[in-house]
Amino acid sequence: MLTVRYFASLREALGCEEENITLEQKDNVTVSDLVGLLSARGEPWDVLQDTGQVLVAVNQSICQRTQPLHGDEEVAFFPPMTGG
Amino acid sequence: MLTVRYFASLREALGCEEENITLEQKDNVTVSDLVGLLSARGEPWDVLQDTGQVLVAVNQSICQRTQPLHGDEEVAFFPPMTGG
Amino acid sequence: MAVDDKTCRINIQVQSDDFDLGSEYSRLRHQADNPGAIVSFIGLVRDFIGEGTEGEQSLTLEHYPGMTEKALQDIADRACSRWPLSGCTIIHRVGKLVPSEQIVAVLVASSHRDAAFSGAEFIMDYLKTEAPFWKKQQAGDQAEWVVSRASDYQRASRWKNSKH
Amino acid sequence: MAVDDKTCRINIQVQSDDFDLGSEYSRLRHQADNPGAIVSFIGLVRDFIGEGTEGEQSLTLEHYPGMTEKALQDIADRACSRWPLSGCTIIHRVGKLVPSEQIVAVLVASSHRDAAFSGAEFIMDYLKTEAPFWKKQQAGDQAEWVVSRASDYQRASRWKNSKH
Repeated sequence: MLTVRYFASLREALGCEEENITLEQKDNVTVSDLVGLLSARGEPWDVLQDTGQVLVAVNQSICQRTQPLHGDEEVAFFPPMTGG
Repeated sequence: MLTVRYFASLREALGCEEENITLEQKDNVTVSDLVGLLSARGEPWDVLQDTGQVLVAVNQSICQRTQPLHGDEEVAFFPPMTGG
Repeated sequence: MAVDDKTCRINIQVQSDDFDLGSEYSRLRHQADNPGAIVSFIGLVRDFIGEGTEGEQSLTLEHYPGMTEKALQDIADRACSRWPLSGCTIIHRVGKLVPSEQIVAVLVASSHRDAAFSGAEFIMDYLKTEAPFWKKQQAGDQAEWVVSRASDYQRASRWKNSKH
Repeated sequence: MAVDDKTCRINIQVQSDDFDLGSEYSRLRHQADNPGAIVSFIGLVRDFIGEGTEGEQSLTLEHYPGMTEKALQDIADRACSRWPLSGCTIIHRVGKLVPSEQIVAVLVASSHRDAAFSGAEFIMDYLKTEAPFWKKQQAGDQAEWVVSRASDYQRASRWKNSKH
């Protein structure tokens, strides 16, 4: 089971902080496939496809959307950082 | 009357901290002329001619050896700085 | 445990409490091996709206617990492997802050002043673009998320093209 | 006297006494107008000889009273006219110091972090090459004047060719 987390303005836009998602297919799945699944919910979820506005971390490390998923990771989506 | 001051390793090499010098000629005199006068004393005073090892300040501002002197300035000679 | 004197001592703290530069400096000064230079950076909350605007101003910092510490440790490790640093401290506050409060502290110790300056700038540049913090500004009853700046990404990317 | 909020507040101190970074930082933080960033540099006396060398080590700093303050003020003025700095403090110690003691502090406040970093580096680079301080090292009964380094002059000259 994937734990999917949303932060900051994205959390507010989606009205969701965290959800669990079970992947039906376990092989050759990437972050892009997960984004496809979530975006299919329609607005406001399709914002996840915008790679400039939404960054991804898998198991708490920033990664590309080509990153493979095995189905038991913590995946986080969030806007570009504004700390410091 | 010029007040001539020497600092750090130069002060030690010359065995002199401060002296007063009265310029005989008052017009068109530069730092270079003062250096000529002092260097004429021979060793160790001729080190003053070495522009890489000896810097000059007139009235507490670093200057070139072409700097004019009127005869009433404070002139300082010292090695390159090593503060900080 | 034997202590390797060549190790870069790294202190990472993410906290809602304020911090004291004097204490952090003293700690790093005594931890670091024979430091010749210590550079500190402190970031503070500025008045982000013009004078005359009504209502209390505040800044709320959200972060991603767990990933934040990992990201800061990774940035510090990269700085320590790039320059001969003997110690480094990163403190970042989270939660609600008001103008003039301290947000972030980065302290870097080295035997060389250029390494200490570069290390501190490098850490700040990557902290801004890789550490999962997000700021929300509030002025009176108006609240908005701060938008990331392209200039911060440009500053961070300059380290990829230069040796120092 | 009316205070111009856009002025860069400059504090220059040449002293034999030690200084406290925490106090200097607090002072600058409250003097500077709405600072977003404060960068501090502290230089410390390093062990300048290898382990096993016998005798007490010390560093004696000579300076040119009068000119020193003038030179530091001039360097600070140039930094303030080059970057939007809201405050700057330069403290340099003179007299006899032993390893691990503090020698110099430079603190720079600005609303921009890049200006604060550049201002502090600029001041340190010119302090090393234009402020009339000279160091003499003593180890046991061996004393020698520290020789200036070409690299310090190179670092200072880079500001002549770059805008920032």
